[in-house]
Amino acid sequence: METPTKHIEKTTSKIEVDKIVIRFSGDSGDGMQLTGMQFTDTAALLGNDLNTFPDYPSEIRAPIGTVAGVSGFQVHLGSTEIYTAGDQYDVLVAMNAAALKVDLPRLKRGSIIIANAQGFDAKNLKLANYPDGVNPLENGSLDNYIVHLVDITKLTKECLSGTGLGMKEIERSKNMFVLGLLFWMFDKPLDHTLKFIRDKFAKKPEIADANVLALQAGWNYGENTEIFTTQFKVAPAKLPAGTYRNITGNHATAIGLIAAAEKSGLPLFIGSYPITPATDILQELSKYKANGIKTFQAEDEIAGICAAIGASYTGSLAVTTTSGPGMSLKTEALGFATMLEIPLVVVNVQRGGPSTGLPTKTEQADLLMAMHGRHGEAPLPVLAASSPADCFDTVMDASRLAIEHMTPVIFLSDGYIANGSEPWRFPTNENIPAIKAPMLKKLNEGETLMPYKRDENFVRPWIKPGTKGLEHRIGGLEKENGTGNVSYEPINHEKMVQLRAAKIKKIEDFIPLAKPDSGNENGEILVLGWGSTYGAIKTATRELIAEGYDVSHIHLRYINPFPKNLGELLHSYEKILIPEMNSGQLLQLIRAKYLVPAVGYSKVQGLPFATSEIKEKIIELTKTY
Amino acid sequence: METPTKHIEKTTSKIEVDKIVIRFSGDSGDGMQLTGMQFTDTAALLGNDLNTFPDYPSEIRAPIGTVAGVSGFQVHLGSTEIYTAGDQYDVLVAMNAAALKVDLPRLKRGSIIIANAQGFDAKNLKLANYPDGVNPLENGSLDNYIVHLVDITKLTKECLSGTGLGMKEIERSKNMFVLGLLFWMFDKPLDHTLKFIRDKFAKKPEIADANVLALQAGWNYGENTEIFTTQFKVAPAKLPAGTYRNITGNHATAIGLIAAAEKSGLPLFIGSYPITPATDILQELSKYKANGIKTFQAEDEIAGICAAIGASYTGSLAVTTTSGPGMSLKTEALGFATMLEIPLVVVNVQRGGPSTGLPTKTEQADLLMAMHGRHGEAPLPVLAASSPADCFDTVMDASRLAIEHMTPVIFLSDGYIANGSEPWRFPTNENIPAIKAPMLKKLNEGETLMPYKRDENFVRPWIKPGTKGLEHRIGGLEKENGTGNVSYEPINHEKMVQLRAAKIKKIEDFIPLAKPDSGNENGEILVLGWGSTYGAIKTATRELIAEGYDVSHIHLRYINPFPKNLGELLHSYEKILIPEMNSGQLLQLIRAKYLVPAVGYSKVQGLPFATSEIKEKIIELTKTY
Amino acid sequence: METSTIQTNGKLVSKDFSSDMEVKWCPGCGDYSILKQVQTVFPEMGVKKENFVFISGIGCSSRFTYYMDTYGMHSIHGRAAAIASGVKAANPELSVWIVSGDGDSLSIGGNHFIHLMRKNFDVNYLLFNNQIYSLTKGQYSPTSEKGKITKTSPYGSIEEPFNPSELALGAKASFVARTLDRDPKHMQGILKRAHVHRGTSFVEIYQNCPVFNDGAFFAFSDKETKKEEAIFLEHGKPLLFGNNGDKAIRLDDLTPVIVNINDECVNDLWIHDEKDKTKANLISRFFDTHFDGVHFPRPFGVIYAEERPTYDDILSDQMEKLYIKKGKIPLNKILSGDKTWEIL
Amino acid sequence: METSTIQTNGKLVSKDFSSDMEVKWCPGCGDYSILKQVQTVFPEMGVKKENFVFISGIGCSSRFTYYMDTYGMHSIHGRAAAIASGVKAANPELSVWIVSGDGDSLSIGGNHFIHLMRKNFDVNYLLFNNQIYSLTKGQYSPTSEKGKITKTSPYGSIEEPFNPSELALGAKASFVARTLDRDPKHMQGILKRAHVHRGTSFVEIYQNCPVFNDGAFFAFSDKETKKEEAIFLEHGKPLLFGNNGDKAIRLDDLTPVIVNINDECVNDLWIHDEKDKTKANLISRFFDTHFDGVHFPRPFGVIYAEERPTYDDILSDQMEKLYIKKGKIPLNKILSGDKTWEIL
Ligand SMILES: Cc1ncc(C[n+]2csc(CCOP(=O)(O)OP(=O)(O)O)c2C)c(N)n1
Ligand SMILES: Cc1ncc(C[n+]2csc(CCOP(=O)(O)OP(=O)(O)O)c2C)c(N)n1
Ligand code: SF4
Ligand code: SF4
Ligand SMILES: [Mg+2]
Ligand SMILES: [Mg+2]
Repeated sequence: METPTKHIEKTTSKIEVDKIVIRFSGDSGDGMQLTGMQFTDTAALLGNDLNTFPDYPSEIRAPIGTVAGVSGFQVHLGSTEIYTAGDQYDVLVAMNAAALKVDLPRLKRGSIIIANAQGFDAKNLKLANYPDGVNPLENGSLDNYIVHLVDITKLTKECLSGTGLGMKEIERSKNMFVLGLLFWMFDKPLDHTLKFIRDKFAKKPEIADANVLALQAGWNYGENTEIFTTQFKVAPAKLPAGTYRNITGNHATAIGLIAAAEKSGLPLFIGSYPITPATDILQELSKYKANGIKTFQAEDEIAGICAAIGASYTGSLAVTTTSGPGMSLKTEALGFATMLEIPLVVVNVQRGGPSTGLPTKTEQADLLMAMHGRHGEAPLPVLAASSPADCFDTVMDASRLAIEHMTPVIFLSDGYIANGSEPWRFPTNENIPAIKAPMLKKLNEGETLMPYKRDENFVRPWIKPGTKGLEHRIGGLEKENGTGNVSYEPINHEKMVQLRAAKIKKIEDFIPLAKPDSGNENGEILVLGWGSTYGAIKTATRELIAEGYDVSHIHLRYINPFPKNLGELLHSYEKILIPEMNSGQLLQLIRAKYLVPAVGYSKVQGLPFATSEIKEKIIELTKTY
Repeated sequence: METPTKHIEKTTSKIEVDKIVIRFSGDSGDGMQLTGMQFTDTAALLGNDLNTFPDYPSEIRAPIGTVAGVSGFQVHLGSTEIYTAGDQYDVLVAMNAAALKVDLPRLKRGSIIIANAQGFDAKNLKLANYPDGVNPLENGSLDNYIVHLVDITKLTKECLSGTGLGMKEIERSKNMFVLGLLFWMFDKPLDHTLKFIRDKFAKKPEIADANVLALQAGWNYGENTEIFTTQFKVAPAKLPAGTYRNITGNHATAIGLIAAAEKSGLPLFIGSYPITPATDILQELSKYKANGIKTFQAEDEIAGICAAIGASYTGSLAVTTTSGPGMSLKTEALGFATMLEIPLVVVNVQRGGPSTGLPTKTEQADLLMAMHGRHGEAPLPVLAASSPADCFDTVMDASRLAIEHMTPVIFLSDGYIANGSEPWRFPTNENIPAIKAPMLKKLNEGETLMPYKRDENFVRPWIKPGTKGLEHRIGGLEKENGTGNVSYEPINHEKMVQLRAAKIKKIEDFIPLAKPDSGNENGEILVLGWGSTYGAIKTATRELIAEGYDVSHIHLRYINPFPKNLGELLHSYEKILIPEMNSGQLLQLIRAKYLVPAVGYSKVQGLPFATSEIKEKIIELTKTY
Repeated sequence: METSTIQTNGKLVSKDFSSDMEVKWCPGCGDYSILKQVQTVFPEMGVKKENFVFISGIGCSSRFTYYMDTYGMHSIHGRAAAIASGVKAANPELSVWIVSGDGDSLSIGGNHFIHLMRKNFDVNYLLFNNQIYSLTKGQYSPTSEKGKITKTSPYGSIEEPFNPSELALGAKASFVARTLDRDPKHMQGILKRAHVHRGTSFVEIYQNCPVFNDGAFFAFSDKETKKEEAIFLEHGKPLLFGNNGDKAIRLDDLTPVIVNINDECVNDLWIHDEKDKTKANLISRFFDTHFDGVHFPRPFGVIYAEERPTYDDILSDQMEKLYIKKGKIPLNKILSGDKTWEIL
Repeated sequence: METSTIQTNGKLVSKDFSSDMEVKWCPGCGDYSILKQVQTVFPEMGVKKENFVFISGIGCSSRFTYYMDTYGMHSIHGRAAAIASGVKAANPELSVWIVSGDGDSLSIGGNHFIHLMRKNFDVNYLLFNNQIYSLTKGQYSPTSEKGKITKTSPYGSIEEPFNPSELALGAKASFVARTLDRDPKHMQGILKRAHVHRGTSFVEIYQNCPVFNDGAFFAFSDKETKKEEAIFLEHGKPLLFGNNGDKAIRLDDLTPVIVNINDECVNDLWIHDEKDKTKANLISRFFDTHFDGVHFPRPFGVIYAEERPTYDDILSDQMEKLYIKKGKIPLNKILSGDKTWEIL
């Protein structure tokens, strides 16, 4: 690797750490997201396990220097397994006063702060609403932290003075200086980022050079100045052997759908309308036109799902992607798809609600809507992903159920795992099981056409327009069992309501049984979770067991239908805790179905659970009665 | 009253009966709905208690003479209290073969059939799909019934031959002949209907005359021919003293809203889009423009509720009326209203679902959607009416809660009570309590504007645009507690989620406690119901108690929040049965909230429960363990 | 719309297209005639039976789907256009026919309607306009005339109605035509033109609802009035009408005036040009605009027909070009991405 | 729109209309200029401050509501027009202003948009057109040009865009105007005209989004290009433009042609007539139609203005007439109906 040559001698101590949480924090314009991602990629490539959490404001660009404008990127890396982005920070990069103000509360005592001097000048202190004359760096309020005040802006300018670049470009490169410095602190090579810079600015070599210079200047600064005397080393994690990539939940969802289409031999069609935080999926899929993937940006969410219904009717794997408000709008059409009994994958990347709510924050409060948000009896499968990489498996599963059981399926993700990332030991085409569409191409001798005749799993055949001799009509009015003709006959209606429900229930037989994920087989307390709380619950459980508590953890991917053995399993625990980022939605389903006195633990702050929060709650529960 | 003079002498016996169910059944074109309603009005005016059930096909006009085209009107009248339209018929008027075919199954053994000869000719038998040569009137299949074959068409023609009317008009009058005959059979005067005819055809006296002639001819036919020898007398019911009218659920809903507006001193605004079976409400309210009531027929359901939100914002009692599919479409806007915390009454007249389902049939399957059909945590009050007349009290209650607690409220009715009717001892303006809107017109000295500051019931003030000095902005993004300014602050979000929930829960203190409706205070079995199952459950309970069973009946008007004492009350019963016209929706809420092992009883046939069905189920339950 | 189709040695006949469902419209409903004309012309379309797809919304008109023995979806209220877009985008081989009412299309379905016109999918759009909500038993619709008394407007509607062809043109429709239930031959001709046109073919069909809005369009079909009240457009021909066929229209600057052909130099007469959008706009406005207080006859026929690329064609082209340029990315490449590392 | 209002002894000043919320648009966003112009003209509108109401949808543009110290509702995506209809119907005294983006108005909000134009509520509609979805960070919108590369159209959009003024005219808008963020004086003039117009005043405002669609409209504001690329319409005046202000437009039959005024008899020039819908249609189509392959400048100003009864006026009239005719029915009468009986 190219590393700059040293000028002076100094002694630096290297400290081995097994886990560390770094928070890159600055103004929306400071490029902290990119900085954080570059650091993450390098750490990942070196075999650290990790988990990231981008945390940015909902305004496109809130006023510069203000608290509202702070954009943060958090990465948790370790030589051991990492399941969350971390509760508290060991290192905080604060590009301005507002960033420090926002992140100080979650900074560990004794941790390191790297502060950008210029970001703490009078102007910035004022923008961050510090009282006149108050500078947190000087008033002793940070005595419990190790503060490195670095004049990043000035240093960047210096090293780029020769390049003849404008002030704007030079300013823009300061995040590379920071990145270089961090690489030095964590003893990471520059080459991955160097390559990235060269590729990104291939057409603008002068910009590329500037970024490279800044990056190396940052590294040199750590290496040569007396200020920094310790380097941290995070050894590679002992992850299962294999080939890994780093991936976000939205990206994993997108390629999961591509894989499902390929494995089912069906064309992929996406009918969607942009909405945060689901838009990435539509954007990612729109890149694959050469693969025959059709992305239809509809005029609204209703048109999005309706176009998908039309595409499904013609034999495509049809998908619609959205978030809360869009999900609400799809209600009627989703009920229609349930009535038609056609495959459809509905992706809901949950965000803070109700209404417009907190568009860029995370929440799990759309579960009961997924279960019941349609008029009439319109049951459908509901699946939820538990981590960024798990989005791939779960959306593939959702697609499989939709296709093989001829039903719309709701796939729940949320803002936390959608934007967060983790290393993923991705599968290969060869080891992904095929999906079989119940396509009907012709009738057997003497057989009459029965579009709603069901197989042993209550699944009806999928008949594409264009199939000779099988012309028929379908619709939203109640159907006669078998023929699918319109029928207002009372008993038939009841029968059909039961059959549609039985079809969904039958899926029990096609999904794995529930079993404790981590923790004890049969602990005193069961922590039952679903979705993105996985990492926090798992970590809490492991730590508590290490501390001698008797805890089990079951995490649900399948919420409708529940795994067959869930009831039995639940009854085998004394105490059941259900932490959710809502007011107790899974809790209601579990209590109603199994009559177990489970208790809920709500956090509805637009933020994921901290491991510590869950640990405390569990401990508290061990103390009750 | 004018009654025709008799020509010949004959002896007719009069039988006193305390209850009787009559079914008028014929082709959609035969005017059975009108005939039934006229009969009902007269019976009502004479003080019978009664309950009606119009049952018509969803097609505007299905092919004449076919089973699909049969339109029925059922009336249950009695000298004792009547709570349902009756399980089985004592008298069936069958205008054609298809009508007989449809209604025979629910005809009591030994009951009377009045068959219109022409409706059983070869053509009609064929249209009704009777096998060639088979005529139910002749093949002995009706031996267990008293069949009166009357050539109604011919007789009507005869009596109108002189009038110079065209065949079409004459044909049209045959339902008046039937009505006259029925009036004779039940010894009811003609005068109410005579007046009705004169009013209706004021502009067409020749038509009026024809109808009058036919009506009297029918009466004469009963009086003079030997065929009919018995008259039935149903004495006036011993109802509580007072002034009564007959009313349908939709009509009661409409005037309930008018009353709520008047009692709150707010202008009434309805933003709706037509949909069966809710359209009547919009239609009825559109007649009151002179009263300052504004009905806005919107371009779709979304615009309907949005216009209502706009009207509510300006200080109107705003209402949107719809049914299943429309309710699904209102999901997003309803969540928005919850976030704004403004009054809004959402009327959902439930029909058979899912999707387009069974538009003219009844169902109760939108309860869980009412509770959870919005993304994010968006709780709101849910009320359900239990009978046609109860729609008035319940929708007034819904309006009161919406206004006094600044929240959207869902009012659930259904096709059965919406179109069904019963006698109603209507209140007077004077004895309806006033509704107080928490309107804020000005601030006190030195007070700062806090649009989301709450009173002791967590209710925020209602500030109308146009109010000087109180200009402010509201919206769908999360709000800062108190000020209502946009806030992404995590703890504030959690606080607001809790406050919005607390506001709804607090309504507990403003609604009556739950108590057994009829039946024993503390029976061995509790039958817990909601909505239009009231009549059937009440009747079943009373009959079973008379038969010596130990049964109680609690009926819920308030489903969110539940009455405070409900849990305690439920725990005091051994067995709880919850009959619903869905797959067990209240059941899920009750089990989840109170962890009681209640069992459900589903009927999802687009038809109301029969008293007998509920009785059997209860008896069956008494036998278990 | 026009679809790439294989001639089916012309064997199909009209009754091949009638399904076994019994038709459930009221006696005398205009929908019967439309059904008849569609079934009459379909065999001549040169499309395989199994490639026809009907997508309808909700309304009396939308029941149409059940009566055609083709593939069909009786969908939800107002959404037929959106569903049909998905059908056509996913399988351009199909001959897609949307059937919808004035409420279904222009009230709840208005957004999908205008976006379909703009996107120009190669589909056919049959709007059965009876100027009333019929299935729900008689409320005014967005095409009902101002002042109309209906169940929801007991004192007369206060709303300015849409002019469907004007709206379609404003939304960039590439084909706009009008016909009526009582003129079978004319309707058959228009249906064929619609089928042949590449792009969204919008056909407004005046349809009588004897139960809730009887006679709304009789002036255009009754012998006594038809000649004076209706103009039948023909490309390249003057706009002739009148009891003696001697009336025509001339444009004074931008203002149409009714003239008698005998007092006119033929060259001054307005010659119908389907491709001229400005003229199409004017014609569509004969509907309800009074130019200088003069009442104009109602135009029937193809008002506008423009050739422009269809959504489905451009989509296919773009995908094909990209496929040729980049080729299909193998799934394994998509799964691995370009930044991977090994753990041994 | 125009509202019956009481003069407030003219005390209001611009800053009375700026709220205490800090404005959160990107540096250089065109929305700032629009906010400034609105706050500048409002004091002169003769409307009491408390009678102004802003209703916006969702989008960067829709944040506008928070920055005006008037009553305001930042509603949900696409629904501002529907909500505003309810506001105006319920209280005609209010001066209602809708603020919406190109996506909010014409994509998800398209149905309410066209129905509002048709119904002609007496409200003002400000459409901030930046030809992109900005709040969601850059996807193409229904006004984005064909071929545009965005995050959801990496290979170029394949959609024909709407022409907002043409769509509004097709939907029977009674007032259609266009202005742009970079011409404060012009915008102020248009805003006043919109306020004065009785009926729905549709104002399309070209707004630059420096972050996701920078420079989309610079041709109409930059000195070098402005004169050739933009026409500023004035009622009763010829359509003059060009570097030397010597170009104008003439109509050959129905086809506009660009001419040099020096070679023309002034009487042959096209004189702008706001009340002529046919001309308005043509002007709106300068937008994206090439008449005989000629590229036309973009028109700014009032394209069309027609006096027709507003929904709220007709509603009030009808209710008043009925009140006078029938009088208010007492609640007790409504409760009892006309068929009652006594039980003693
Ligand atoms: C979401 C929804 N809203 C409302 C309805 C009720 N509805 C059914 S058809 C219809 C309008 C019918 O009018 P039109 O589209 O003109 O069709 P027509 O019956 O006149 O042929 C309405 C309001 C519905 N079925 N679904
Ligand atoms: C129901 C719903 N769907 C989608 C979104 C996401 N969304 C917010 S604004 C917007 C479009 C913004 O574009 P535009 O209306 O042009 O406003 P601009 O930001 O460009 O000013 C979208 C798709 C949403 N908030 N709600
Ligand atoms: S109601 Fe009217 S439109 Fe509907 S079927 Fe009957 S006649 Fe036809
Ligand atoms: S993204 Fe564009 S439109 Fe939005 S605030 Fe920034 S500059 Fe303005
Ligand atoms: Mg219609
Ligand atoms: Mg925009």
